[in-house]
Amino acid sequence: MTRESWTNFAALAVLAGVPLWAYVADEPFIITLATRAAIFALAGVGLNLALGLGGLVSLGHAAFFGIGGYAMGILASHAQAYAPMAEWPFLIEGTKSMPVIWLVAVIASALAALAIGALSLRTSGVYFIMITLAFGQMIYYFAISWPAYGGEDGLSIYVRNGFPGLNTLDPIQFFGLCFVILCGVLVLMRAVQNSAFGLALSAARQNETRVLSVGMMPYRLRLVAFVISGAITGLAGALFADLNRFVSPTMLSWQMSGEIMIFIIIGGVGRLFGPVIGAMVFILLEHTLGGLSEFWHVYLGALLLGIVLFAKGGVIGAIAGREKAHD
Amino acid sequence: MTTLLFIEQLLNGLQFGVMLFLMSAGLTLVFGVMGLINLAHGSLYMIGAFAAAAVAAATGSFLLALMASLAAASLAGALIELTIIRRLYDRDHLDQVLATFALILIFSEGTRWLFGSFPLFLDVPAALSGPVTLPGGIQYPAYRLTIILVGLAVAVGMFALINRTRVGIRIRAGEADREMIAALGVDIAKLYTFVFALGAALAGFAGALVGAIQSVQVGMGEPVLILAFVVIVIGGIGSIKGAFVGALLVGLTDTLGRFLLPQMFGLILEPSAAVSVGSALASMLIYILMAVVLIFRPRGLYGVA
Amino acid sequence: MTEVVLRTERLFKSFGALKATNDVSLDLRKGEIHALIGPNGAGKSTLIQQITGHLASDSGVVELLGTPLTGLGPAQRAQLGLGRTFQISALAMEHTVLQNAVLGALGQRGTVMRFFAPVMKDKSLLAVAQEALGQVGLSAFASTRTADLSHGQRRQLEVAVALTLKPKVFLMDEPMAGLGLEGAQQMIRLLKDLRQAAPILLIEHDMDAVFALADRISVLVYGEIIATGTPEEIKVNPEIRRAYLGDEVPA
Amino acid sequence: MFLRTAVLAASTALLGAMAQADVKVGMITTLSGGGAGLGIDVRDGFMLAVKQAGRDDLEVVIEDDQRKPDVAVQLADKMIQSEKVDVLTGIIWSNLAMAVVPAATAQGKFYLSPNAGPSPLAGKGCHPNYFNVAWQNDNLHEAAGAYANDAGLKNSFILAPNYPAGKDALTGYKRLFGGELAGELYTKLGQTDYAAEIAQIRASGADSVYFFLPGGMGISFLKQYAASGVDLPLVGPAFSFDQGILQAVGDAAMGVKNTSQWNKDIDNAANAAFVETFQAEYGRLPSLYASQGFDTANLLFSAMDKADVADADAFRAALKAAEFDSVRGDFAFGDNHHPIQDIYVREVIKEGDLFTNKIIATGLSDHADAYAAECKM
Repeated sequence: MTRESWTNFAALAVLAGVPLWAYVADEPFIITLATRAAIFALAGVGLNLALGLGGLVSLGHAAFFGIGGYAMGILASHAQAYAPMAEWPFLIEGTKSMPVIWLVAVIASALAALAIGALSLRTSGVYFIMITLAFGQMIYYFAISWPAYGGEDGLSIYVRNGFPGLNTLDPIQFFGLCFVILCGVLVLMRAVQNSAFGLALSAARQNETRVLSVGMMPYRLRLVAFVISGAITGLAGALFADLNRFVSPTMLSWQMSGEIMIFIIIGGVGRLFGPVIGAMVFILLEHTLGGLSEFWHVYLGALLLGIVLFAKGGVIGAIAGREKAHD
Repeated sequence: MTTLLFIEQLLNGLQFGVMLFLMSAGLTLVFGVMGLINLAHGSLYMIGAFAAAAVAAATGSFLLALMASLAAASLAGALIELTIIRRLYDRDHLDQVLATFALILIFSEGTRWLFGSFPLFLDVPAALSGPVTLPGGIQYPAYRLTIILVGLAVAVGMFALINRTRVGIRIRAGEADREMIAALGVDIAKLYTFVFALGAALAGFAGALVGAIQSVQVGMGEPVLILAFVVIVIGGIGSIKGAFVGALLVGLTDTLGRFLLPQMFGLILEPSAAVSVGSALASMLIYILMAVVLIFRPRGLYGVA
Repeated sequence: MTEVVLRTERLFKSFGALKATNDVSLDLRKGEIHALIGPNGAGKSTLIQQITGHLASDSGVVELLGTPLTGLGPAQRAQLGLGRTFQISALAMEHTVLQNAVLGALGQRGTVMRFFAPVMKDKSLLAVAQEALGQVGLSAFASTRTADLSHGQRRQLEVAVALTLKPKVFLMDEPMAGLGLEGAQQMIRLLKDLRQAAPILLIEHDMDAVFALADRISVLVYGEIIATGTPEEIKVNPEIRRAYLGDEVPA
Repeated sequence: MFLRTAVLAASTALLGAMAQADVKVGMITTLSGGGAGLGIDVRDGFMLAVKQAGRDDLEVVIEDDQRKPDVAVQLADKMIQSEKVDVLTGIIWSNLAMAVVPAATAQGKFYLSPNAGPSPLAGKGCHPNYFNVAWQNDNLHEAAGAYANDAGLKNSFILAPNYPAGKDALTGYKRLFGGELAGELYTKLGQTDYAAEIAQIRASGADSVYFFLPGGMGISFLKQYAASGVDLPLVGPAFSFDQGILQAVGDAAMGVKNTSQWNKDIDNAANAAFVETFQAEYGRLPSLYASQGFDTANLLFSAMDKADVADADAFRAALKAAEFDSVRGDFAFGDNHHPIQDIYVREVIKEGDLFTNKIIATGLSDHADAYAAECKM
């Protein structure tokens, strides 16, 4: 095993071990924190496909995170109120079943990513950054001003949604669920990285002309990557909403997009496990720096600046060195 | 009556557009010349407003406050350019986004540290408070009219600077070819610092002008920043002319949309539904405008392919 | 007359007042190397880009084996059989040499939307890629990172990737540029072999190479073809000697 | 996030020797980012009461929610699961309250709201363990509507941001206002330029303007309104005229009528002492929010004096009785555990260099909220 694999393995072990310890020590809040880290990691893994592999600097991924969250909120609130979502042309009922919610979250955020991506990917570079940001804002303002699902107040779900065979209200069981999903998606992403699609997408990032001249359409590759990326981030959004039993437009705000990106940069851009380590470090920082000063964002900013300017590889880069080349 | 209201709204749209131009000009210039995307531009806007409010409170002079905003924002701009930004020119956009995002965190919380959490006070100078009557009997706030005129003057000044002066020639050369301009013997590092500080000064100036009729508070810059992004995407990144046209387009679209959409929906829906649908749509209107422009011109109205 | 593989008919392209290509008609026949020469700025690169679809022509037609390519983008033209190498290497620098070659094989097979099977374990793709690397003499460098290759090796890799596409024609933009004497000799040998697989439209400044390789030569000046002929014909054409070649013509 | 995990043992020097505190209070409020001023006021008001009470059976844990609902939910989980608090309080914003309160009360914790009073929690979603010490969201707006009637206003132009609290505000105003509406507008949340709206007001032929624009939005609106030359009388709820932001509005706010359940000139001993000690402690005038924080703490102490928090039924009854000296004067809880109280009309004045408010009338007496009937408990 390489040093990077060891680092990855250690990260997963810590992420799984801490809540187990907390379970034994009866510190349920630590489990909640670990769950939060796992979900943020998942959102980051989603973005990382577009950002790390595809080179698409999307500053609008909160849109998909939030859409996933709202998929959960809307379905569960209808189920909670026993009010069907639509009676015509056919009856659509709400649901409190996680698998169904996840499916809807993935489909909804994938469709949104398809629409946003189809337009945004006509451009590139700095245009792409600004346009994804602007589309994110558009959805944010829509969510705030559309009254049907709580607007700015958001939607509260009183009881966490259910998963067959599990008691999701038990923090450790819900953590387990999120952790398994994270691992599953990581396995999937590893496969995608090594697949024909991954090779071509990564080549399109490095040299668009090359990809064109071997008969592939970079636009199509990127759009597919953007859609998968949005769908994964959307799934994370649904889990995050279930963790909080609450969804609101804050999940759609552009600061959220920035934070998801921060997970990736802290961990290491383009590394499969970058967002996992990044999210863990971020949660840890929140916890410790937040305790030191009311103005901890200043320190977070300084740290981030330091990483960007002087330690480009992030945590994994520092530990494992330049095993995989990046520009 | 309706015509008068419409004209007044046009003026409002114009005023909003002119403010957006002050924000966008610096952003687009910095991108055009240095290839840098600067998320912290909104922080410079905030710095201008805070400096103006602090000086106005200390001296009571609005003119001094405006000068303070220019000085503080350009100084802050030059400072971050020298220490941080110039390390980012050769980096990819991702690094630029993250580093300037980090700067937002530092500036916002730092300002709160210095000035506290409550909004500061900055008032319109007495001479410009209250309305003036325009031909046709339109009552319009004197201060807003002044903003329009000042903004247009700055726009003319910017065009003159870019097209008529030696600095402008250098800036344009820098947009065309960085190596060439270095070969011409221009001190490129100084030029970059100058351009960045100029953009910062414009943003700070805008912050101070607007701060007098809005509230001076932490986080005031980011909403404007995002609008400025929309402006330069529409106008074409790097183009001052594009920024100007884009700013007016966004200003007018937003203002008239807020005004007209609820009324239009009022024709087909009952009043309260019309108001909420109309307002929801109005808040999305400029983004829809941006999408439409992009479909037809992916590089913006005046962008270079 | 041998079969015409690629043909351009009355191609025009202007940038503002500048006519980059002006009524260019030429053809490329089976088994030949057709060199395109001309001074800098004569429109050679514009012409290549019009053929590959990177630039839309103002008017005129490009035909591949009798089929007009009008309206098709570069990716589609590549799929139809236009294999291209670039003046400035266009390679995925972080990928290995083998990965770049596999990318070409993958493009040729047209099955890029496969998300789970590991592409570097696909035997048929690897076979195509390795064969192409073998042909250009890069087999030993298969697992080298492309960014670590020498300039000449990158040129060879460009050719190898074009080979994996099993193209109907090769369009080569200055493949000798920047190569040393030995590298150039190697490239000349390689191209001589390649023309049997598919004819080559060659843009080249290295006149020794051109006269050593080309079956026919066209001369492009100010966007217009002023002459086409065998190397011998071109050498003795007084107009060309005046207009372009001057005294540089090898005796 | 876990900003300032300040575990403040509000006790005398004897604390070290004492057994574990009897009541543990978790305060989740906004101390950083936009809107931090309100949370700081609530905290300072609350902690002033804690300090004055000098109790040794109380422990307060304070955390910053950054005005983010998800953070607030995390903190509530932490306080309930790890800190094992008995009582939660502190939330400023309705959307955060909606995210936290139902889950907390469902887990058997008491929640005392020092500021937010969203309508679902007063009506169908009311809960025996939820007590609102401030107001139901509609209250101040209703009082404004009633005041408009009293003042003989017949044709109002009303506007609020396009979000639930904004809609509640306009609904509240319309509930008691008897006149016509010259126009009704919803603006974008966080909007800072109101030129277009003011132009519509000018053209509408209204005789008065009612607006609910909290925080920076209100500051912007007031300044621009003053400069526009439209001189229709303005009415608003206290939120835009609070001590914290009034100085930032400046002259533009002078003379504006606003409605509030508290002001520093309410004439009772508790209030006089509160205003004086708050100023002495923190060097600024207390705000509406500080008064609510102060009352919340004193309500809690009154219940602690009468019942053990472990006996939930007794403690609940003690809270419901509300036997404490409110700085508002008379204070009682309705059946849905929301206040029944007087709501005053204030006018912005200048005292020396400082802008502040003075009560000019009582808008509504012993006013309860409109949702009480929907509450079944």
